[in-house]
Formats: sequence, C-alpha cells, structure tokens
Amino acid sequence: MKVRVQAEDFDISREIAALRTGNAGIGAIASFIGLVRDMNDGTGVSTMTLEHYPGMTEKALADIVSQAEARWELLGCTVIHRVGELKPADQIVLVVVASAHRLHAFQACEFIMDYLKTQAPFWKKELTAVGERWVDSRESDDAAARRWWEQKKAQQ
Amino acid sequence: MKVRVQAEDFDISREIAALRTGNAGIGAIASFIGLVRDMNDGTGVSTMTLEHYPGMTEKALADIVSQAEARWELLGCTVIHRVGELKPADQIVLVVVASAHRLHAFQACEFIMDYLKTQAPFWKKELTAVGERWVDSRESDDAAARRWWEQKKAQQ
Amino acid sequence: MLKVLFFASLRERLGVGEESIPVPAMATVAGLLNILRQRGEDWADALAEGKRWRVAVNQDMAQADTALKAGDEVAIFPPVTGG
Amino acid sequence: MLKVLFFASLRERLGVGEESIPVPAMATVAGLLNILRQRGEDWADALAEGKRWRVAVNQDMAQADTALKAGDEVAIFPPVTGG
Repeated sequence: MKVRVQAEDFDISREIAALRTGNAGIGAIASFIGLVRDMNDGTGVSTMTLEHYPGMTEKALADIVSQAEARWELLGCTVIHRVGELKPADQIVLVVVASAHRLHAFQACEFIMDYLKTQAPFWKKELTAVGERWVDSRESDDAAARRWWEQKKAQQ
Repeated sequence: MKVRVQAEDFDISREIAALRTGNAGIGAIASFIGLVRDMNDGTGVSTMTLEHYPGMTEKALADIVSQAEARWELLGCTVIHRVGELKPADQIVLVVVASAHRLHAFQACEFIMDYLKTQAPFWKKELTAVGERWVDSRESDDAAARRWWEQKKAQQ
Repeated sequence: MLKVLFFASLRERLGVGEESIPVPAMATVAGLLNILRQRGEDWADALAEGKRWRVAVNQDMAQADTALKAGDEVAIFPPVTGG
Repeated sequence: MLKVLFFASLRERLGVGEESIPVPAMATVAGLLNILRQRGEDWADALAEGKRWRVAVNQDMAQADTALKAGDEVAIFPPVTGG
C-alpha cells in the first residue's frame, strides 16, 4: 500500500510500473484519475485550491485502503492526492488497484474513491469570475459511500 | 472513440493524454489494464498467444463502445487490444473512459470490459510446462455481462 | 457460395481455417451446421447441439435461425476468451 | 488543554485556525461544542445543531458523545470535498 499527499503532479504510467514490479500474478489493474474541470455548476473555474488536514489525511487514506484490502483480494494499491493551488485540467487524485481478477480491482477502486470523497479531510475552494467559493459536498457522494456499507451489511 | 487491435504494446499515460487533449470538461478518467499472469488455474504459463477474427474484432469493439456511449455521458473512450504472442506480465488490453463525473466513467469502463470478455472474438492459448491449451471461457464472465443487460431491462 | 471461417480450438480440431461452401437448401445457420455435421464423427461431435460454439454472420453474432445468402461470411468459433 | 483546529469555510468564518481550550467539565465533543457556541452569534450559528459540520478527535472521525481528555486534538470542519 502506498499513500501520498503532495503538491507535485503524478504520472499514472510510472505509478503502475512501481506497483507491478516483480508481481507477475497481477492480471487486472483498475485506476481512477480525478481532474479539475473548467466549469462547475455552470460557472467557469480559473483556480482550484485544495486545503487539507495534515496528518489526518494520510491516516484517513491509509484506513480507507486497509478497508479495501480486508474486503477484496488485492495485490497492490496506490493512492495519491494533491493539495495546494491547481488549474483546470490539472490532476487531483490517483487511485490504482491491482488484483488477480478484474472484479476485485474495479470494486476496490470505486470503493476507495467513494470513501475518499466522504471520509478524507480535503476541501476544495474554487476561484471563479464571480469570486471565491467553497465547493459544497454532494448528497450523491454520501449515497455512493453508503451503498458499500449496505452491501457489506447485506452479506453478513 | 478510438479502437485499436495491434501486436504492439501501449502506454496508458500517452493514451490518456491523447484522449484528454483540449477537453477541460473531463473530471473523471477510469481505466483498466489486463495483464498476462504467470499462473492460471494452478499451472505456470510461459507464453500466451492471442488469436482473433480480423475485421470482426474492430467491429465488435466499436459496437461495445457505442453501447456504452448510448448508456452513459462520456467525453471520450479508448480501447486497445493486443494480438499475437505475449509473455507473463505483458499488457493485453487497455480501456480508458473519460466523463464529467466518476460514476459514469467507472460504470462504462466496467461495462466495456464485461462485454469485451464475452462479445469480442479473441481467443487465448497458453503454453505451459504440460503443453499447449486453449483457455476456457468462464461462466463468471457471462454472468458479469448479463448483469448490465438485466440492469437496463430493470430500468425500462 | 458462403465463405466459412473457423477459429481457435475449432480450427485446430477440424483442421481447416477457411473454405467455400455452397449455400445450403435450408439457407440458415442451422442448415449449414447440419451439412457440416454430416462430414464425419469429428465434425458431428465438435458442432453437436449443446456444445459451446458460436456463429457470426458477416461479423455479427448470429443465431440458429439467422438467414444465409450467397456471398455471406460465416464464422464458427468457441466462446471468446479475450481481455 | 485541548488543541482545537478549524478548517476550510469554518476556519474562514470563525477567523481562527488553531487554539488551545481547557477540557470542558462535560468532557465530550458535545460539551466542547456547547462552550464554543456561547462565544457569540457567529459561533452559535456556524456550529448550530443540524448544521453540516464534522468533528475528528485525534484524527479519527468522532461523534457528539466521543470523550475528550487533556492533550486531545479536536478538529471541526465542514463535510469534505476532496477527490
């Protein structure tokens, strides 16, 4: 497991290569990249600032990955989240999950993103033509995170 | 939409860069890489040969991507499948899906892989210590493809 | 004539990758399969009802009742295993 | 003493990022929030029941009845919006 919070950009090919090294049992790699969009809720965004809670962010991300590792058969996982000032089209977050089989890789990758979106202490502030605004959390993200909890409960 | 069947390897970073160029409305990129594993069903694999049906493969892949585009709001999609002789740890298939929102990107990426596994005319032959063998199709792949059809039916 | 293709394990087992076959009187996928099964035990067994093979006509997945006409490309193959 | 942190819109609205506060007599998250709400209208409003804020104690998500003791780090912030 590799969890990083950083201002620097990342490269998905390099991260996948690092994750795979020496493990030819990996048959499936699912990944996700989150990007800064130039529009949000109908307004143009010129700068996106990511604030975080140093210490807790790393801890929350490691906890989210541990939950995924307990739930699916994983052969490696990398999570990188950027902080600081970003521009439209910049990369924000990377999640890479390796497994022998694709269902595990896909499910764990989606689970990690859903939990990250609701449990990891990052906050986005957008600078738009009409001024600064903090991005509101979405009920759809809470619902997305909830379905994993409900799925687990249903299996017990 | 970009669909390619080729003997050459691919690079996920380069494919994502090509897909994103000039579209800052993309907020989410989900991707999948399938790899040759060094073991399958308990036997070591030394070479994997991918046979295909030239002409129909490209058509089937394009059709699968069109179905995904009709079903989710996508901002770009790339599918690359390799053919010929591969070794353990080699890349076999790449699917990259871009969307404004992550749920669409994840679902379309998983859908494309599930349909590709059951509808696109590729066949794997493994060379192992005990000889050559054609890989058997899996009921789990049929079931994975079926759930999308059932989900669609349930929504109608 | 039909252009008939065989792939993967079927191609290896039947020892043929491509051939030309006259359009059968019963001009459907089922009609073509009946004719092929009469070629001998190996063919009858490889293409037996209930065996796991698939047929595509002009590069689209087809069913037993899919119609055939002169010039069609018919492919017979095992369930796919790509990805 | 408790180390109390505020983040994002709450930090901006309350004008404070970090401060030291004595452990309240009612030594829970709820007890601390009661004390903060008495600081004035802005605090009472920002931290009102039913408002969308979250609390972490020692960097783990916490509830109203989570116990507090000297040396604990308590963070108060709006729902997260990373990713």
